[in-house]
Amino acid sequence: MTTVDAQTGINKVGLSRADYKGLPSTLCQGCGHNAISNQIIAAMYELDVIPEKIVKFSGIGCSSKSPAYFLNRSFSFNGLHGRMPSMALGTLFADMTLKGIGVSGDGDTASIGLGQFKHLIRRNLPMVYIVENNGVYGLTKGQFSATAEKGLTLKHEGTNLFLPVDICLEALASNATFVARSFAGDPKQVKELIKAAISHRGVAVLDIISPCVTFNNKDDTIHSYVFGKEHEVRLHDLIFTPARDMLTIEDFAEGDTRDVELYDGSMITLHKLGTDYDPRDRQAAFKVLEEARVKRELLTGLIYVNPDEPSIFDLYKFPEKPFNRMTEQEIRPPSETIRMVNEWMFSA
Amino acid sequence: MTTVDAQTGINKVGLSRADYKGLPSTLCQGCGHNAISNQIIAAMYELDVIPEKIVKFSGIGCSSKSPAYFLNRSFSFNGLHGRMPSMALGTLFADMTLKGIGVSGDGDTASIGLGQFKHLIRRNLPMVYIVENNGVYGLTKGQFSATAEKGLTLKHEGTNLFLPVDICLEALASNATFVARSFAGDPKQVKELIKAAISHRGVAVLDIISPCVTFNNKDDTIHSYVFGKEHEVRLHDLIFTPARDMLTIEDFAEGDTRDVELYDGSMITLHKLGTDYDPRDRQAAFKVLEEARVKRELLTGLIYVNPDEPSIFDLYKFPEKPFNRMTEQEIRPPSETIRMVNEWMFSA
Amino acid sequence: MSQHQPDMISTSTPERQPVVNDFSITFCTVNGSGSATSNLTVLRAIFKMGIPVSGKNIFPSNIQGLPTWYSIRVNKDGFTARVEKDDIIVAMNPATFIQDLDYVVPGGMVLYSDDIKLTPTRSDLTYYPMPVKQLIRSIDITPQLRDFVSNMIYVGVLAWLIGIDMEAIRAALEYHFKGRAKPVETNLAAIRVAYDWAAANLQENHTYRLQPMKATEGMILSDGNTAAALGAIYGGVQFVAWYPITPGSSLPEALIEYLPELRMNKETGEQNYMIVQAEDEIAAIGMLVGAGWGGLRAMTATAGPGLSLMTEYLGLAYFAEVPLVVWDVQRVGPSTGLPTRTAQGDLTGVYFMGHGDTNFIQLFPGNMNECFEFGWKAFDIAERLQMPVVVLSDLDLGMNQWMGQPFEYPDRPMDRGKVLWEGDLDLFEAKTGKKWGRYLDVDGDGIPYRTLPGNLNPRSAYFTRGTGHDEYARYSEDPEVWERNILRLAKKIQTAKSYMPGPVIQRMEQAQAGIIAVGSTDAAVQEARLKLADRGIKTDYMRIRGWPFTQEVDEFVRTHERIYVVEINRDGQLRQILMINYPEQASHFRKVARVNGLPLSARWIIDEILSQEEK
Amino acid sequence: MSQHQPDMISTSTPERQPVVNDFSITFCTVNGSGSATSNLTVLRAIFKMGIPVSGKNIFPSNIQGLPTWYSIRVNKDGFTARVEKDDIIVAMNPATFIQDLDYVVPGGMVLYSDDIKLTPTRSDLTYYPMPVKQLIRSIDITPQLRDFVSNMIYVGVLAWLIGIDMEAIRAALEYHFKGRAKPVETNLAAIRVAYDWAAANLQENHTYRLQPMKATEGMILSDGNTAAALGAIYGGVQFVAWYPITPGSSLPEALIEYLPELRMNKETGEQNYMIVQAEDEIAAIGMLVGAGWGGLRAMTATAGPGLSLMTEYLGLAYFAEVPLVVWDVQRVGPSTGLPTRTAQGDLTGVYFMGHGDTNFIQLFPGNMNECFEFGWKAFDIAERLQMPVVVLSDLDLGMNQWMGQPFEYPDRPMDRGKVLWEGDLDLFEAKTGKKWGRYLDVDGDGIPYRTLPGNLNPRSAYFTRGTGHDEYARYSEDPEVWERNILRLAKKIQTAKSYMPGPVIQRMEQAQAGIIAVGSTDAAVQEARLKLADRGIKTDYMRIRGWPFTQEVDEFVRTHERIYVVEINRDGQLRQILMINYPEQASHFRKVARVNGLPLSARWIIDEILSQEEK
Ligand SMILES: Cc1ncc(C[n+]2csc(CCOP(=O)(O)OP(=O)(O)O)c2C)c(N)n1
Ligand SMILES: Cc1ncc(C[n+]2csc(CCOP(=O)(O)OP(=O)(O)O)c2C)c(N)n1
Ligand code: SF4
Ligand code: SF4
Ligand SMILES: [Mg+2]
Ligand SMILES: [Mg+2]
Repeated sequence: MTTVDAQTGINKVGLSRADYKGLPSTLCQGCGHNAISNQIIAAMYELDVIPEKIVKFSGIGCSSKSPAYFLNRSFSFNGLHGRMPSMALGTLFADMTLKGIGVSGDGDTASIGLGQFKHLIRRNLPMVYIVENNGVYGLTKGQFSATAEKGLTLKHEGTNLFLPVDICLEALASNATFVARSFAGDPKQVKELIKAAISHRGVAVLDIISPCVTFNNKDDTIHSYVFGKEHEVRLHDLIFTPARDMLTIEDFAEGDTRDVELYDGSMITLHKLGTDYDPRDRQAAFKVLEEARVKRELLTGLIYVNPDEPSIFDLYKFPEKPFNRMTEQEIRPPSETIRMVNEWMFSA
Repeated sequence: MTTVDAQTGINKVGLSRADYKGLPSTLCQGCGHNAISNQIIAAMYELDVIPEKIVKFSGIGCSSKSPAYFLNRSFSFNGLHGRMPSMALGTLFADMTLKGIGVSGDGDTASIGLGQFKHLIRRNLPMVYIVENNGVYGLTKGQFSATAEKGLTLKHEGTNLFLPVDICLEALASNATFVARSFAGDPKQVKELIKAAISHRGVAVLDIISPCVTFNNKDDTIHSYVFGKEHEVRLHDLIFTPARDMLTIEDFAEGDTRDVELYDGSMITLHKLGTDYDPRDRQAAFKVLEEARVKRELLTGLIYVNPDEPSIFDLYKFPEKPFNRMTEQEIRPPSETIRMVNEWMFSA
Repeated sequence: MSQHQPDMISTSTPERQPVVNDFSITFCTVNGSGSATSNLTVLRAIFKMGIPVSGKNIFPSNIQGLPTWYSIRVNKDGFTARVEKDDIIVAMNPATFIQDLDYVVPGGMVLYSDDIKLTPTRSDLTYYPMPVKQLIRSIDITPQLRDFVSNMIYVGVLAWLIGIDMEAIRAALEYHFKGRAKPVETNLAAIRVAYDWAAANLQENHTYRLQPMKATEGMILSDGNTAAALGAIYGGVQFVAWYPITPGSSLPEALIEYLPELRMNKETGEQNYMIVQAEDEIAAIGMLVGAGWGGLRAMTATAGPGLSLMTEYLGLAYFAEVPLVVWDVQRVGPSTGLPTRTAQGDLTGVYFMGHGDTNFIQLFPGNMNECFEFGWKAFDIAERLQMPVVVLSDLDLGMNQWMGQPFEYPDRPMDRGKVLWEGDLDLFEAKTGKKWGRYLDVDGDGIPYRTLPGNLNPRSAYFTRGTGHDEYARYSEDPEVWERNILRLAKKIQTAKSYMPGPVIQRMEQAQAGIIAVGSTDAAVQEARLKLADRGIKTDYMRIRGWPFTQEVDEFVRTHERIYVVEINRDGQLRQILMINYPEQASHFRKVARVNGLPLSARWIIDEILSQEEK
Repeated sequence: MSQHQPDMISTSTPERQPVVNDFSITFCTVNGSGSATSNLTVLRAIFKMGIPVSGKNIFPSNIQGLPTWYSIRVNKDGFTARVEKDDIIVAMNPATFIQDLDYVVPGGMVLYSDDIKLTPTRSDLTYYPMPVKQLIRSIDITPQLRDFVSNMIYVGVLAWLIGIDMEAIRAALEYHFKGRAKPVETNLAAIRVAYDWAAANLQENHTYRLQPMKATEGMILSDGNTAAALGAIYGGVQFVAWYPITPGSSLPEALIEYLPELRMNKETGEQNYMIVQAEDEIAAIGMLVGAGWGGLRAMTATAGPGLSLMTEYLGLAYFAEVPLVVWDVQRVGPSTGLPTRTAQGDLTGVYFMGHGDTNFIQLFPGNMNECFEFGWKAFDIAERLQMPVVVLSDLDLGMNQWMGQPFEYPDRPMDRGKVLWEGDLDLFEAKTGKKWGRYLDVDGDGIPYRTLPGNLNPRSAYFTRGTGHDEYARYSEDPEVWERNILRLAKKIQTAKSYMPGPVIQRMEQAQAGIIAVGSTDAAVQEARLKLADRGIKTDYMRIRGWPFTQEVDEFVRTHERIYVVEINRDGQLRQILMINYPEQASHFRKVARVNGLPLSARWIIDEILSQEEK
């Protein structure tokens, strides 16, 4: 359901797929992160996003390098390990019409970055926050991250004895308003979720299992391709329809689907698979996560969404003009005021 | 149910209550933190704890000062803001026969310290971790902490627009093995919970609402005395019985109580109040927390316990002798070995 | 009722001339008791009388119940530095009563609450027990307010004893209570009761007297943090992220107070700034890096521990060339140190902050007016150089009240530095004949041009990182590229010199030595110089206001063989920085440094210099 | 088949003497391709032949697919520094093939894979295309292994060309594969195939030859990080907390590898140490502070960004007097910088780390053996002084293989410093006549006695804090108490001098200048000095091994008027530290500093000194 001209490959904003690309990836061949970059490219292209309206953020890690490999025409800041959220917040206030896409790793988010991650969610900053979760530190050559499965053995590190951090559960506990899990080996779902995420009012957390083929891809480990392929359980099949396409929305048999309307009028259509899961039910979300953990399933899909919760931008009244385009006249109080200020200072 | 000699006031290890005291408090009169210090003193005295077997830790804040006001005969380290957990971990490895009591504040734990707090829990270090939760930064004079209620207005800071961090929910999400909430205005419960906590195998998190009478004690705010008194809902009444006293355990009407046996054989007896709450059920714990939040109740009691999960000390094999008493002979490999080591180095 | 403890000391006050407008009073109280209002009222009333005055609060790191001292120095010549002895003490705290007496000059006066039943240890002082409880009972107030208002008793007694003008007191109270009549009247009533009691019961003692002057006419009274916040508002601050810490907090709290007044559209309620209380200092500085990169004027205020936490992010800001402003309101370190006491101990720490080769631009405001001025100027410098700027204030300057000239509106337009918007990219290429590159130094000053997120020109975007990059912001590990870039960053420091505020230099004829200082020690140094001159030691004085040092600094250093570097730290940090910058003159610098939590006194500086001069 | 691209260059090799045991080879590959095994095999085989050799890996900050260079220098005189040109390159990476040729000396040799179809640009080199694919096909291995083993082809060809001993190669492989026959034989087979092919098809060219020596007899080969880990194990390390970061990681990873071997009870499986991979560097250093306070020998290893994050906690450790050891394996900063390249850029950052007056004890190992030695010694110093010790190694030293003498067992018993257990408290009081106080300086050396948690003596407990405290560990804001304490901490630095390793000084007769350096530049400086002497410039050389400086350092500085300070950073950080420590001699020091990610070459040092000598 895209608006791309089939002949020219040009989308509604006049751009071709190439306009959404990045530099050639320097990640390992087969790395899950590359698959995700490709879906970001596809999603933005199909959604007719103007690349200049996106700002990319990342921490440090193989995953955090990946913003270099998509959306060359967007500004990007590859910051510090674990501290991307704060940086993103500052930048997005510079121009509140921009949308942020943050890419992080499991080490970056769940080890060093857990505090910032959770405080970002608490502030509900409108941005997409992708965790490319491989259970391992790729860039420093294969140490355990905090999402590594208990019992995992790695070459130089021995065996991990601790329970993993569950990114989705953490997000939920912090009152996240959009929480999804996906799998780099399930590109279609990744793409639809990214589309939905970018249309969400606040922070959208995507925990995407993204195998590290070099350091953590043994078939029986939960972050591997083979495990994912074998154990993925989709909560639903999901299709995103942007607000402007609402007329063309496909028809599904009544009762088969569940719709979630996002704040901007766009729609996520969920095709039931098995039970009728309502992603607006926070308690249910806690429950399915716990159950999946016990069953050692890779549960994917939109786990929780609250489309209406105000974002941090909604909590204040701001002018329409981006802050970073304000002139001296707008931000320096006029000279008359200095007299008044001096009077405030108990002037004698 | 204590073993203190009623006449002399001397407990089983030959100490009087005074031996458990600290310096006079320099906190404000009426501060909830003082009430908690008193219950720590009482619990340790009644449990016949040898004060030298306790090490106290804290971060920075009014709350974090309080270790100075109890257990003068225990070592104590008042460290850095938000970073007490790491320090405690290092120290407790120095002598694994010691038990740690950490005192933190809501700013210390939920704002700056969220990451360390959660990683401490993940490691299940055997210690009591008390959050003296007043929703505010006391020591820096009344700014919002991350547990401040949404809508709270403070003198210099305006109104808090963000949802609070729920310490108990965070602990649960991190797979904590002992999670309780209490109220400084409910000293008996505080004391019993502290007793149980100190007997727990791993980390025991106590989130104690502890009003700041100077900066956040308006009657209608959730961290105030009045609110607590009016809205406290106990999950159960609870009594702790140390292992050695098991013979003297009181008899309760069958069906009225639920017992939880801790790893060391001691027992927590829960008297039902209303529903029969099972603190070993993690899903139930998520649920009651969520319900209490919605109802704006101050839910107190033992929210979750898993008495059997191994602590970090149980995951390795350590000698019995404390590390910090090991001699040179024990920790420096013998001189013969150097030859072998050099051979490992491709010696030519 | 007499002003002496009847049974212990001689009643004969030594005959002497009244001391007019030149003495010091310390109020010894416990914190959390509401004494701050009384003390400030005295300070402001004296200021209102036209007499130069300064006040310093020596307070504990807790909230309630520990000893606190508030010292007011009245000085007709305008000396505002701390003095080591008091002429008058108002001793309200039994816990410190006996020690407090030690700090009174012989012949000094002691006002105290008559429920302190201790026996004074000194017979050379005049004692004035005050029946605080009794007097307060005679006033019609609610019991809750009683404790607070009781502090007004000593204001009244003091007013009578040294001659504080009642109208000036009223003005001070009206200011304090923002004109609300009720508290003004209640407090005034207490003061009057005490005043009348004093008039009726105490013997006149003209040892210390206030006499109205006109020396403060047109001046204002402010703490440095408020001044800095206001300056920043005139600097167009757009983004503030902070984490509470003493003595930094009151700066962002002043922003919270004044930004809505000065920068919110009264009609629409729209604000063109954002203030975030971050979860810690790493997050605060991270937000600034994001905002500064995004093109906002971004600032924070912090103190030692917070600054240390910012180390990693500040390194990124330096290297990725992100403008932002950090106010470090210094307190005593290392570590948590003495959180409520003043120092100048972060100079070398900031200079060399972080791993790798960094240098941070530093500004050193020396008084409340410079706090205001650097409040806006820091942004100009940061944006011009695309670098973080650290402003080193301190607790004494930041949290105490200082007299000063009225704040001056910025004397120049904002310098937003080299920013290219959509259309500018073509102009850039036309003008330079080069494709724009984020790190391309076309002007030869080390400073490249930057674009900002939101720029819709498809050629404007670039990739920012903390790793090696070439002129076009492309990732690079090439040795030459690295070296070229890092040397360009060093060149920016050279360029910076022409944007830095120069030193303030005061000379004496035939000066035999120099003095260098920064920041809040100015008052003490000024006083010391005059008194040293009286003792025959003439000095030239340079107060440095920033690093990198300007040419005037070079010149001063070169032309003085013996330079005393006065500062509040253990290791002589400013001296160390000077030695590094002037190796040829490194042996010129002499250390006059100490740190004990208190502002330096002129007395100590004089003694130090005298003893070194003798060598 | 010939060794030249037939149609492009003259086949006449310039006549010259064979160069024996004095040349440099660079392997140009892509990372993640398994070339590391081949390169190390060559290095080790040459070492096994008794010939002095060194190897340096110049690798990218990613995991797979980017250019990597591994340079081996063979030098009969034992010079191990980096050289700027190669005699031989093994060019396996088409992406860099053309540039790589630029780095070959005239007349040099180029081995390359014949599937690189590029046309070489230089005609003064001898080319050896190798039919890698074809040869590998002739060996019986699984397709998965094929890529890895193909790198052995160039080992075989090179072996034939320069004369690497086959037995030495086998020894190297056996070491690498820990004796596992399968991979040894597979790899050897590939090497043999290539060797035989070369023998059959290539023309003999004796330009560069290896000749067995006995120069490495009894020596070992190790990287500095492994050496440091082993040294720490002999230092009795008990607690390790770390967070992965290049180039620090391999140090704790060596601890993970070797601690179980050396410090686990084989029968019971009990370990008397603990290693924690922390959630970040703040947690890692926090754990060390806890452990060090608890009486454990605690250490971490990190690099720039991690070190910056440790700033606040290190300030606490300094102030609360907690012993611990931090290995900072330096890489290029500021910020993320060049994570896989070497530098010495954290010297001033560490010296002045954090807010307030701090000074951190620094150790500078200059070679792999000193990594081992400081591995244990750092604990003695830290515990003796009750202070953190920062050991500044670097990527070149830490991650590259270096020849050295065998590790020496510690020559002295452990120094656990002043610790009092249960019974000691009475002895203390009997001996000193004073009640024990945690911060009481009874010995006059600034170092107090400490007790440890677990001590059951009821008088042993004390309260530790980062705030002001008196001799008895009681909270204090008293100005005198603060000053006394902070000056005592400064005294510890004086005391430290007698526990620090002195410098290594090498003199020449009639030296006209001095050279000072630290750490891994030693090899380049040594070589430069000899060559400078040949050009008539005689130098004395002092390699400093720690700060605070010992008396020998004072002496050297005082007795040399012109001292070149050689270091790998932009700002001349060691020189800055020297200037601060020796203001009287500050003008003696000349800057010989650069940073571009590469180890310094002797060539560059010579040129720098020559050009300054000429001035
Ligand atoms: C403060 C700091 N500490 C450590 C590092 C080293 N480091 C670089 S990437 C990384 C881990 C990345 O892991 P993850 O976020 O899971 O990303 P992945 O490489 O697996 O995609 C670490 C520890 C760093 N850059 N900064
Ligand atoms: C790194 C750092 N930042 C800021 C501070 C200042 N500070 C001291 S206590 C405190 C907040 C304490 O709040 P909380 O933990 O809730 O304790 P409370 O005083 O309310 O008991 C802060 C921000 C500090 N000491 N260190
Ligand atoms: S190391 Fe792992 S995470 Fe990194 S690029 Fe390779 S496969 Fe991806
Ligand atoms: S300020 Fe609040 S938290 Fe601090 S001591 Fe007073 S009442 Fe307690
Ligand atoms: Mg990862
Ligand atoms: Mg609090």
